[in-house]
Amino acid sequence: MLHVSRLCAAHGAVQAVREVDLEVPAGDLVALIGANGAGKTTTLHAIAGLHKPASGSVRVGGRDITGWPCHKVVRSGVAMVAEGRRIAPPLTVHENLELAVYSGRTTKQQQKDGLARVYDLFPRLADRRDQLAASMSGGEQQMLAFGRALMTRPDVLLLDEPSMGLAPSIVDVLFETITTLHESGATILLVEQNAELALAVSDHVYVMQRGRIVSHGDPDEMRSEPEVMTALFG
Amino acid sequence: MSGTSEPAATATAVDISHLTKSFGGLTAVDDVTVRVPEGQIHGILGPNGAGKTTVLNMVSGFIVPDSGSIQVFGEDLTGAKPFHVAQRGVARTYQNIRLFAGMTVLETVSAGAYAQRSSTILGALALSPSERRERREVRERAAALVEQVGVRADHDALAETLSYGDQRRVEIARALATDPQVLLLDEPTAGMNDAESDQVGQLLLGLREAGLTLILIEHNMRLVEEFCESVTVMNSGAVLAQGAPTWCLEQDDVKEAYFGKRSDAARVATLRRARRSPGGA
Amino acid sequence: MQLLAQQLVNGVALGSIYALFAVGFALILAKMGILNVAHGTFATGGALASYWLVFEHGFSFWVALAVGVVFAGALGVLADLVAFEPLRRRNAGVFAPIIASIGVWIVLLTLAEAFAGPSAVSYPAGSVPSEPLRFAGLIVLPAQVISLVALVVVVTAVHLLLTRTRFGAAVRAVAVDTRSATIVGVNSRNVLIAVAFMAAAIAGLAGVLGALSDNNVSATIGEALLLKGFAAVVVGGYGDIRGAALVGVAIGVLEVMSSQYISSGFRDAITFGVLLVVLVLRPQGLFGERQLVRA
Amino acid sequence: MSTTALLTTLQFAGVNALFALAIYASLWTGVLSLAPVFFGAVSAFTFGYVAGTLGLSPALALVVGLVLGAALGAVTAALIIRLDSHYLAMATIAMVLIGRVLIINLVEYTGGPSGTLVPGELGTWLWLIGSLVVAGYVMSRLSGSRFGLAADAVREDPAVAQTLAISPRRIQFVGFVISGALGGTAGVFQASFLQYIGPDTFYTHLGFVTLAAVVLGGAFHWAGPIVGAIVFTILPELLREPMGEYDRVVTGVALILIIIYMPRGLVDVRRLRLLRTRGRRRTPADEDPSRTGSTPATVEVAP
Repeated sequence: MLHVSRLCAAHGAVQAVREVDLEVPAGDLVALIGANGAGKTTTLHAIAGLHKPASGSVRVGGRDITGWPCHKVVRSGVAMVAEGRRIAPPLTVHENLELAVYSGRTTKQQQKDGLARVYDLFPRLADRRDQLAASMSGGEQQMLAFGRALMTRPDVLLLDEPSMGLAPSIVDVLFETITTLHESGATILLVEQNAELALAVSDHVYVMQRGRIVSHGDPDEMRSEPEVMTALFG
Repeated sequence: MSGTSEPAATATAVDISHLTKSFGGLTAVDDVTVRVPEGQIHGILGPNGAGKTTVLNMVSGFIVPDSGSIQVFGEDLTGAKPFHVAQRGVARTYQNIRLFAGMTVLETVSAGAYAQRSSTILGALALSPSERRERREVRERAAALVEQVGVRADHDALAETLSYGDQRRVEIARALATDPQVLLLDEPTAGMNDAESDQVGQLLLGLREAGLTLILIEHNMRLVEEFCESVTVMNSGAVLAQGAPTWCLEQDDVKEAYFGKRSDAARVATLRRARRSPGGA
Repeated sequence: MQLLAQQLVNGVALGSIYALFAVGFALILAKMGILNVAHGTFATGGALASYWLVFEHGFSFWVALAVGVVFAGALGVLADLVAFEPLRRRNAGVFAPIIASIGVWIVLLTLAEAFAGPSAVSYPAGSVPSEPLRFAGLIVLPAQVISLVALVVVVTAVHLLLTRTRFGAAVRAVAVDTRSATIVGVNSRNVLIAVAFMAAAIAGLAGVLGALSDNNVSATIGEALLLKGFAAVVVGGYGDIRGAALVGVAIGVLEVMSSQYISSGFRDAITFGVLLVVLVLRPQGLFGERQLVRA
Repeated sequence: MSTTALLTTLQFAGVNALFALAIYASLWTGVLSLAPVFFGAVSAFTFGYVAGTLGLSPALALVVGLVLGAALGAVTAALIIRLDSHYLAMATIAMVLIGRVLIINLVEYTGGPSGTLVPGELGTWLWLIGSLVVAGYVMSRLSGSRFGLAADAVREDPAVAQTLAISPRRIQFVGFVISGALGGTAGVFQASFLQYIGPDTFYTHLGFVTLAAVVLGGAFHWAGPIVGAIVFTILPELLREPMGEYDRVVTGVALILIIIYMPRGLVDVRRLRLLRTRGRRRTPADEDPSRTGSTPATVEVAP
């Protein structure tokens, strides 16, 4: 479903992503793990259109979306849950979710169904429907970010460090949701620092170190590789 | 929260107690207490989003804490303006390098010497001898600092054109130019290779020898174990463990903060298998 | 008493035009983070376009009003495309858009002067509604009624649009954090263009109504509006357009009253004096909470 | 253009350069301010009034303008320096607007709408060039000085500057005082050259032309405003013939193009330094010592 090949991206003088190849088959949950600063988030941003790649290509379902602006990438079926819960703070929960209508991927009915589904998935959001996003806890904001992404009915879901800075109980809820989504057939690329969690939920794991993919394989294989641990410690 | 005993003989350089800060509904820093004795290197560790930089920002005065206090060498600096904090001998570097656009290496470092200088505008206009001497001294000292941190590039090069590692070093030199007693470093080795990181480690040891107290946010565990006397590990705003680095990194909840809980992971995996089997995936 | 009431009517009507202008000005400042000093020239553009249609081509005033408003909106979009969008793309900082807007101001003002000539002109007699209405001993001009109605309609519509609709949610989302809006598929570029159009069109409306009220069209009609609108936005705060509108009306009343009872010469000085005092004592404005400007 | 016209234009370019330097002095510390136009107006009308009633030697008039401007700068800064950037810019524009209203209404002192006549003794090349040289010297000494480096730091990143023990407010206050002194001086010169000042002499147009000059010339080196003022005063004069009444369109378009494509202006030290670094990478410095020796970018004059 998602093919990334020889992707390079830079932040000014720093070559953050070097020749990254990765593939997310339809219906799979693929994890990208690595230490802080390994280039995971930049890779995700380059896929999502938030960062212009220097070279390489990104294809979704055979369509080349390399270098497209973010809103067009969303329209082509790739939604992202950004690191640090990028939601619109002055909007209510409901308004935040409704923004997804701008993706142009949903009919009125689908929009309605989507809302029902998100509120069903996260009952806490339903309770706080008319509350400003800014006033919610970190966990609730992350749920909202999830919900917003799901509202666009994506073909591929990009998750950027969903566990970041959150209390363990919330992380559990989020990962249960990720698992549920995966079971229902969603295609997911998960960037995560919490390697154990990533290994537990994924079908395939890529390990990143200093901008490169240093190894990849089944979660069980990865667990036994000594290099993986060193890569994770930076 | 647990910790080993700290050496009691030396004075406390930085005393952060019960610091708390929320942004909207997010508690970014939750009741954090850190004491760093004079002349030590203290590491702050933790996964992304743990609140480490927020702690540093509160110490340097960018963010006013909701509650708790910050003392530096016994002086209360809670909520003080950043330039006040700097005048009290606290300097810092930044996670995303923040050099001044358009300024050369030497100018950048010289700008850091502001508080050390006494020249006035009239002195500068009148070409007074003391002003000339001071300019020369500042330049010489800046050049020495640039050498000390190991920047090999031309002193007249634009700081922003240097390599990533050199930019970080110039930032350290600029901070040192304020003649600090406490140096706060936010990921000083991010984006560096092993050899460069080691050089930075050696530089930090040298600074400690010279009497500085250092607090650094760092992800390179090898570096932390090698150079830090003590560390504080944070996760989701709170302190997980405090004490000697090796000891801290062996703690289960620290490992979990980094790699995740095996038990949680196992539970999620079981859940998943259980769901899959009836559905027949 | 009669005089006071009459002057109050005149003040509110004058203030309505200031308030209308201030609403557009506040929109650009709050939602796009641009202090657009060219905003007055949009009002001039609208007024000149409507005058040209009425005088040269004999169109009805209402058609001319609509065309003038759309024309001003188009000028706003053009300015955004040519001057502000390239700066946004370059992350040019806070001052660059102000300086670019000065460039737009100079260009549009020069063109307006070249088009209109040095002297002020009036709408041809009979082409615009001008028959005064008498009401409880007060004289009310049609232009005054139109201005007040326009203000109420525009403020209500814009406020509802921003707070009650999806488009409004998108505007607020883009204004506070462009990225958070684009990752759910909002095309921030289109949203900003729509805001630019709206703001400039409202300025155009203020320009046409200002020209109608004074029965006077000139190339500098927008300059006076700019100064008053700007004062209204600063004093009223730009977080909520209702604050700016209210202060706009108050400035009109203050002006009329001060020229009646104090000195006509110092009329403007009093407005700007209030502006400076508010800036010094309450930099966030009287109504707005302090809002960070989008950098 | 005839030689006399050219010389007159050059004189106004010189005065504009002083105004531009005044705007630069506060931009240097990260503050966009049109207040120098107001400072200039106050100085000019004070000069006109005092010279008309008491009589005043030229040198003394200049000193009065300078001191008055600096004092006004200090008072203004004390009142408004803590405002956010947009509001601060607005406040200074408001000052210019209020200035005009005051001039029109204080008929007794300013001549009101019809303006007032001013002695032109200072309106000579000698005084103008002398003042520009002094101003240039002051700015060149300040760049690279303790204040200058602090001002650079505050403009580039006020937060970081604070952690270097620099108080941005303090630096910006000093910037305003320097700006006031230069603006006051420029006002006296403007009055002397025109020999007539009115409510429109010191109005928004002057502010915008000088701001445009700073942007064109470059707001990151003191030579920028001077170069910009010269180009921006002469250019419209040259264009007046072919362009007719549209000459100012060129000014506006130029302003937009410059801020988009050359945001650091004509005198762009950073670009020179970048080119030098690039050049050096291609040919090592020790092979070509003349190149490094003659860099125009070196501002430091210290021995």
